[in-house]
Amino acid sequence: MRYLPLSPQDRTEMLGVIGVKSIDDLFVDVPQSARRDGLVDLPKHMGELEVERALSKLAAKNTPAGSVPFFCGAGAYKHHVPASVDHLIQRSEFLTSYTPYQPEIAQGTLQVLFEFQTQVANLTGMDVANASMYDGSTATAEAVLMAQRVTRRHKAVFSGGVHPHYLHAAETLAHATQIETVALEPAIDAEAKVIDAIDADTACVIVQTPNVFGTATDVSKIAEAAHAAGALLIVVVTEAVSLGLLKSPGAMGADIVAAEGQSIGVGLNFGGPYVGLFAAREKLTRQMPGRLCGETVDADGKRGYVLTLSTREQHIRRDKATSNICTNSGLCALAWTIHMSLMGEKGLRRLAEINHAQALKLRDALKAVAGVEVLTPRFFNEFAIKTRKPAKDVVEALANKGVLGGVPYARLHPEGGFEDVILVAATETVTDGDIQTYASALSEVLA
Amino acid sequence: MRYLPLSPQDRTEMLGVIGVKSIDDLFVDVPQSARRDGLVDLPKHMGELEVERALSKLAAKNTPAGSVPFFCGAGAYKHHVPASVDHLIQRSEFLTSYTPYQPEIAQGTLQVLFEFQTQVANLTGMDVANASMYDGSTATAEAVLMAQRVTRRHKAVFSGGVHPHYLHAAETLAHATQIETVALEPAIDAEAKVIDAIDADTACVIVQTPNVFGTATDVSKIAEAAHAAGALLIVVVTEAVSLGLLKSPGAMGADIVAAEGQSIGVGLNFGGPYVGLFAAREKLTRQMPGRLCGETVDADGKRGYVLTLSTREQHIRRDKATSNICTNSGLCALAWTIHMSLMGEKGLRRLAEINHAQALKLRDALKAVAGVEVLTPRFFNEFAIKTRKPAKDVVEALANKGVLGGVPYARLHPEGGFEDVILVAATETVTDGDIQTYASALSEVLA
Amino acid sequence: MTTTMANVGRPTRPEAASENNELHATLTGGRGLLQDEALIFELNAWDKTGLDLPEADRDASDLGDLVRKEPIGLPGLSEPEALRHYVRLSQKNHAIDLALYPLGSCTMKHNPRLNEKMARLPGFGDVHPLQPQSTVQGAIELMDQLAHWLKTLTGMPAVALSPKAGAHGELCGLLAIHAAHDAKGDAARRVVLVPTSAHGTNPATAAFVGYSVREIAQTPDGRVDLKDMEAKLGPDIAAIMVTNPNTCGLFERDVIEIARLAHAAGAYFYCDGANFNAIVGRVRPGDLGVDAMHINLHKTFSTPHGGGGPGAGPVVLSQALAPYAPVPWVVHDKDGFHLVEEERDVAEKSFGRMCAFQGQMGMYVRALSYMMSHGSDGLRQVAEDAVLNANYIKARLKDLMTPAFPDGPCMHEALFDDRWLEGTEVTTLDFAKAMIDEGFHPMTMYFPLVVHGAMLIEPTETESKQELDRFVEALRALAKAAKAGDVERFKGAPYHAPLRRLDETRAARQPKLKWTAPMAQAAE
Amino acid sequence: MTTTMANVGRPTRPEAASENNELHATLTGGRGLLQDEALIFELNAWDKTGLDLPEADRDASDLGDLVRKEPIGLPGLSEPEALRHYVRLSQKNHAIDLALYPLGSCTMKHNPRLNEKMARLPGFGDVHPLQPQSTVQGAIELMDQLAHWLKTLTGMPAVALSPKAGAHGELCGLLAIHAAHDAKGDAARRVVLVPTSAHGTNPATAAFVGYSVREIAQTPDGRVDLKDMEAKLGPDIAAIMVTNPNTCGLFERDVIEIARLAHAAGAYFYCDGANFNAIVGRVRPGDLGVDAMHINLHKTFSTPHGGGGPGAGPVVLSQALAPYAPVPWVVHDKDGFHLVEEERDVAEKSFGRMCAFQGQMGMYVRALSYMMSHGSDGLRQVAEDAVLNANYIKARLKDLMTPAFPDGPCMHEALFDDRWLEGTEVTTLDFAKAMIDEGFHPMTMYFPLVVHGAMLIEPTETESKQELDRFVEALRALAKAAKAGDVERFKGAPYHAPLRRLDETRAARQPKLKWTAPMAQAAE
Ligand SMILES: Cc1ncc(COP(=O)(O)O)c(C=O)c1O
Ligand SMILES: Cc1ncc(COP(=O)(O)O)c(C=O)c1O
Repeated sequence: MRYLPLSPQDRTEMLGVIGVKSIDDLFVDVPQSARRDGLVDLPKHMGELEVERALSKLAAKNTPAGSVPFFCGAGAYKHHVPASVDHLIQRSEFLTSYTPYQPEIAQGTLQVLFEFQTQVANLTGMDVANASMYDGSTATAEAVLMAQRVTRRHKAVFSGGVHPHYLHAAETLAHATQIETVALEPAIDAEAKVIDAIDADTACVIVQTPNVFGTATDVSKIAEAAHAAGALLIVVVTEAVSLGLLKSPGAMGADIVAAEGQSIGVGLNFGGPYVGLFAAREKLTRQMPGRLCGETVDADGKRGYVLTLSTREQHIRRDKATSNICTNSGLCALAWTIHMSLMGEKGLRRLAEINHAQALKLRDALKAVAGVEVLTPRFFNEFAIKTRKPAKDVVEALANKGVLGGVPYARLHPEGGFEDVILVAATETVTDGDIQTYASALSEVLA
Repeated sequence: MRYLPLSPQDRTEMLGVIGVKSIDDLFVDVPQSARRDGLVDLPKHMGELEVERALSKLAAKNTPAGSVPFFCGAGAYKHHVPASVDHLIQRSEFLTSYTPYQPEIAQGTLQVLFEFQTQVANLTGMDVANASMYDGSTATAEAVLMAQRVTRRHKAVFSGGVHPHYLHAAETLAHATQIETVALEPAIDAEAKVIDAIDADTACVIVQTPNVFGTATDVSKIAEAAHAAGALLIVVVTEAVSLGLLKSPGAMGADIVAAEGQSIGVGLNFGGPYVGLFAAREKLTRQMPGRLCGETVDADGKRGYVLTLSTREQHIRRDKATSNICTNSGLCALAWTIHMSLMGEKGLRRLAEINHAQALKLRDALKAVAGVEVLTPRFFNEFAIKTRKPAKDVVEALANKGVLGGVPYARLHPEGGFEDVILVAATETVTDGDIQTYASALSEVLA
Repeated sequence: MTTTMANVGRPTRPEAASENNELHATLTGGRGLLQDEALIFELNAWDKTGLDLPEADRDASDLGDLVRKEPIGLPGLSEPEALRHYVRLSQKNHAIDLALYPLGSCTMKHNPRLNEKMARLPGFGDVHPLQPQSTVQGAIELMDQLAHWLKTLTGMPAVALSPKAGAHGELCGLLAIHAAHDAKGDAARRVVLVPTSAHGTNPATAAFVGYSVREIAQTPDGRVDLKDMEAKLGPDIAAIMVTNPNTCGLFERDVIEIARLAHAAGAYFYCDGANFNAIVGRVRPGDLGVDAMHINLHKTFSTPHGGGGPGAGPVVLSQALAPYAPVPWVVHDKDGFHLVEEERDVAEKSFGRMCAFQGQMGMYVRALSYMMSHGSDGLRQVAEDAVLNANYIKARLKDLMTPAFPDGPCMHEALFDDRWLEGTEVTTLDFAKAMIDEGFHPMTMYFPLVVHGAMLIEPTETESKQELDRFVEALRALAKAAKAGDVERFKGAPYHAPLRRLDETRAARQPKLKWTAPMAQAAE
Repeated sequence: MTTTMANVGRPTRPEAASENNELHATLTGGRGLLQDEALIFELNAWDKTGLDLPEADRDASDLGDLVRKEPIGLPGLSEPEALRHYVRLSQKNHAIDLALYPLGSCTMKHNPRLNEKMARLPGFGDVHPLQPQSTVQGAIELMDQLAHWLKTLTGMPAVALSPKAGAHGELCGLLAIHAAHDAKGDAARRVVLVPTSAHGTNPATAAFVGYSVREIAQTPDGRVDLKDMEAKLGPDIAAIMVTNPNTCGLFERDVIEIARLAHAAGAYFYCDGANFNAIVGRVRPGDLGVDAMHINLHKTFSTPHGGGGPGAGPVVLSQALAPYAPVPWVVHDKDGFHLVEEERDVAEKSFGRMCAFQGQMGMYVRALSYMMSHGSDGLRQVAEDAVLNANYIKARLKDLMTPAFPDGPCMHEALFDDRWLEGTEVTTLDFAKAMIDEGFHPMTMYFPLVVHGAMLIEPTETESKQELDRFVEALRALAKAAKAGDVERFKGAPYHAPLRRLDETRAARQPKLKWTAPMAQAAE
């Protein structure tokens, strides 16, 4: 077996050194009834070529985003990632290292994390950021639990503009932890209704901008209202590129930012792995979940980095920890940091402007299609349209025409109404030609 | 521009340090008439996404070998290369380093070359091998020139089984250097006629096994005859995998081996880059072309490697050098060495057996097709067939049916006759299903 | 053919070899190939970018004052600068690809490169989680195949694929247990029993879902104390969480009895499956009475750890818990493969959703590629070689170091305590740092908590005997040096790493968690 | 925002930092992350393999005694072992991705990763050179596009793409010249004129095709001595080979006159275009009277050097030489793109074939990707920044070191001689080895031959000002140390590299060019 270095002769010698007769002697602690002599009922080992054939066959049954005019978003976005990003994250020293527990031989990973934390903090306009969460949705759920710890209150108010999967994941966890979740009605401008729902029991208010319908909002007023009520404002961002163009959550008064970083450096991957960004005000630092990397010096006085404030974490504090997270999304954070380092502020702004411009053009093109109503007035790179046929059928029909035309809102939230609403996104990977193709395909489908 | 680190401000500062006003002041030595003010008439710079789109479009117009039943050989073979090979050769330290002129900081490349030379020497059954040539064809041409230097004779006898491109490349060079080339008639068993062509003026005899028609031969008798006449025997191998199954050239008396290494570690690449293997008897070492890596010790007595015997080379000997070669095929040699290290003797033999077995099955399947005659009796993984329609048309018709069915011999050697001969190869990447597909497609084409 | 140390390129005279270095500190602080490297924020790249993007052909005036005006603080590097920056940094890391990485409990095994290639096929890497399911039939089928392998290997009837790591899997398992008790109207069960030796995520997860944690004692031979457990089981116990093989590297001999007792008391048996590598292909947790178990695909099934993640933590479930599994999951009918994404119909009892979308597809591809490559025969061999390697290390070190549980075989990891260091002034930490100088990553230290100064060594099956011997020789040499009183070698270690020992106290006392401009620094 | 050396991670006290190392030679010879590594032949892997291949289902009995019986001597490593072996080795290399690599004449510029990705598209990387041309239209079109860029940039009417490196391109150019003289029946021209400063491949190539070589003198300001050249031109001269910009890093001011004189004497002007990087987009060799010039795609157009190759050396040709270009080449008509592979019809005057197939397709893709990325504007900027960087280095070092040609600007490389080392006992070689300790690759040394103890520094355009400054500071510090008599720093250097100075004499005196089993060694 190509991944197993021991030769039969090695095995024999080693059993001799151990002083046992056979490998079975090392498994004596397994109860008799659970010992299996034969092989489990699965295929035997295969060569690379065979595995590659089998998996390529499966892969070929899928339609890659890059192979068609592509307009899906709803929390995962198709962006161009520079080739050097994927090249660098595959370096053995990054790919095959563990969480940097031994800082003397992990400065590579640690310095990257320090850069990542700084970039995330600066991008979100917050004081501190951690070294990544699994993804945006779990980051959001953790933010809610953190707000509960900080405020010692037990109610979380979700704007109707929060991505339904995020809401659902947070509700699932909240249910067990006795947090009451108030989920406001979904609406294009759902944020308008949030302030009224805040009361003295509210631990936190969760708003998303741009929201799931694409609406970009200034949440400063909500922040004020939340703070006035002694609650925290959690701002969710599912499209990190939007922060290149839009005001930062920090500037609008957020206490915690939970964001999906996938847009930067990470591919679509059918949903994962992604990278959760988690940032907060400085005074909340010690209530944050996840790893934190900090600067220090070595015995010779040279600058270096270590994982720090680990008394928050499960391996030290066990059932008193701020979170149970251990493995996070390190390599995706690396990809994020490299992509961001290549873009810089200048590139990110430009990228965001292009995304916005393509979305405006897409809006104009779709607006002109009979049977389409554009619902979202102010958006970044995604908006909602209403079609005169059911969204699910429209999207399926478009797929048959070779256009991946967006995500039916009802797929995210089947009971929410909106059966005729499609979320459509345009990024820099969408060409003007793609937009024309979409518009004509949609006219045909709706005809 | 993403590849240019200087900022406009850097440029201004630097001009100041240099003490000139503008960049034009640094180009004053260019004659006035040749100074161009404007840009050349080519497109302006493009982003990654745009370049990727344009080149992917071109790539999409080609039919990759891996996408269809594939039977082309004739000096370039489709083999499966383990994923780790391409991963490793892309490591910055290998990919972006130069020829290892500074051994203290090039031991990575140097130790690889030492391993490569050892593997090549052992595989070919020769005493010494160099650190690679451009490819098999140029290695062959160099071998002929080397034989001229060694024997001080000026006639080279080429078997009719030598790949016509190899012959042609050697003739081209020989023409200028006053070497008389005798090209024997192409024939399935061309080697049988070689001995008669050797005379007292013969510097070298060039035979290929398996030859271009696939015929595998024992060349020991030719070696004896050559040696008896004071000539050198150059053995050419275009399919390195064959050496896993067949007797080595060294064991059959070769003085020089010139081989194409592409089959191991290197992809098809539409013809290049490939990697030339060059091996010889020890006594000829100082007449060899190309780089040689040798073992030595450092100032602390530790083992290490250096480029050596460079008094043969152009940078030292200039017009007295054994060759003009400078850049060789280093990274392909690395790929070759890694792939070979993964295979080892055990894997290589097995691989060769599979190739042979697939070719036998292919032969049986094609033999059964009406209008096909199999010409090659003893072969490794490639053989010649005669079809009742012109080979060129047959191959084209097969391509239209989605089968890349081999190489018309006449494409290599238009004046050689054999308009109805196709060279067909089968490697481990050919499935039994592919063979069936080929046979039925061929029946249809020849019907 | 055997290798003599003298001719394999290692320095024949290490003392001599480094004698000269001391005399020649460099002028710029350079150290040959080891490049020091500033932060990206210190490279004067505020006004640059490493992307060539065209100008947008529509402006953003429609967004009015939503548009950001102030600078963000993000430098942009040209590609050559970025490449160099991250390549230099990478060289300051240890990695599996460099040498043995014996972090106990972490299963740092070889990560096959085929898996990386497969995960990058556009059909897997470039598909959107919410494309019409008709356009991702192969991706859903792959999830189904992975599920089949996991269920077959564990002998369990169901699996929830979506958890994003081991700890997330624990969360999933406990939420399923929570839901199952809820469904029975059994709200009184608020406690989870966890052995003291458990990984930190076990108690943390239990607390995270609102359970309180009670510890179970351990027997002198490193297993769950059945008596103690039985005494603590009662109508308030929701679940027991037991790791098997446990974190001492031992198989819980009484695991079937443990399960029986838990079930008899109305509790569920959550098994931490982080150590599944030791038994894969030889023992099926389903045969042991387990109700839920997470599998770290990034341990047993070789998806890369990536400097901290991502991972994936699918959870296999018993018949009792299966109905509560989180959405989405895969069903298969004559029309093809479908994702069940809603909590209704077949999923009406589902406890909810762990995260957006379908989980760690990139890891699914890698894990399946790994499983298919090994097959049923290879996977069994994995467990055997992992256990063999650990026992070999234990056997070769037991005369110099003190195994925590000397009697009987260990499983995939060998646990030592620090009794053998008594009186040497050298601590477990010091010893670990000296290993760095010899070229190895330290083992897991001070875990599990039940053993004093614990050193937990997990070699995995992907180490050759030669590398094991090299490792053992280094540890033996160090152990002898410690006992011989060569204290400075340990206290000051590491000497040969990119940095010397780091001041962790300072980092925690005055946390500096991001770069700030020197001006701002000065003002602090 | 500026960076102070104190806070960028470089040791603040280099002397102090390494003081401790000396005391602690390791026990096993380990040196932290730097792993020593045996040869694959020493890893006991004779009976192993890292491939899982099924058994062949037909035997090879039909091959009779052609089948090899004896062992070959090829070890096989499992993938984990192989990965580790080559990763460890890689870390002993310097590389562009690690730091400035100022090898003059070699143009060690950044290799964009996009190019690597493009070359691996299956439509380029996985197509066979002899597939029906109808199935590789995009590949042939790419060659045509590359040809268009090269012709436009050089202002030349034709290009032969197939030469596999610069030297092979020289061969191609001289063979074309040979054929052109042949066609005129001019067999008397048996000599090629080459300046003494020329790269070794120039005279070697001339000799390789049977010409004898006569040297041209150089003027005190580092250019071709026109007088000397004119005197040597005559009916026996087939060609002159002149490098421009030349190997002293200077533009041949009189290049147009050089061409005129050569042509007037019936000779052709072969221009070595290895240094095209200095003028791309600003000067077209076609405007200078060149007849043939190779372009190293692995220099100017950034295809990676790969530790020695592969490269590609397309040759642009004047109208006079174009008909003699080697096959194959690309033509385009209404039916698409075609490879002309035979020496008949349009190619009847072709001098033949340089190699099997079409040349270095993998490099064509990379080079075109590079060109399209830069565009006409970016390429011009390339030349300007390359020249700017070289002049900056020259300006910043000229007070301490002696520029070989102090007057006027240099082009893309700065040439120093060793006059400034006189009396220091330090040689150019010593100085170079000390650069290694400071973290840099040495410059090209002792070339060109016309300058004593030459140091030829080519930074390329892909270096940042920061890296240039770091480099300059290191050289300045070393230069001062040399002048201050700190000889041991140089004589014993490098101290901090993976190995100390290697014994090259020993290697050449008793060549050991392959591994042999210790037994055999002993018997030697
Ligand atoms: C025994 C044990 N349980 C649980 C975990 C947590 O797994 P993860 O890091 O994937 O969240 C680990 C990981 O280190 C572990 O070793
Ligand atoms: C001036 C000059 N000419 C020719 C060559 C030869 O080119 P190649 O190495 O590609 O064969 C070189 C390469 O170093 C060179 O610098």
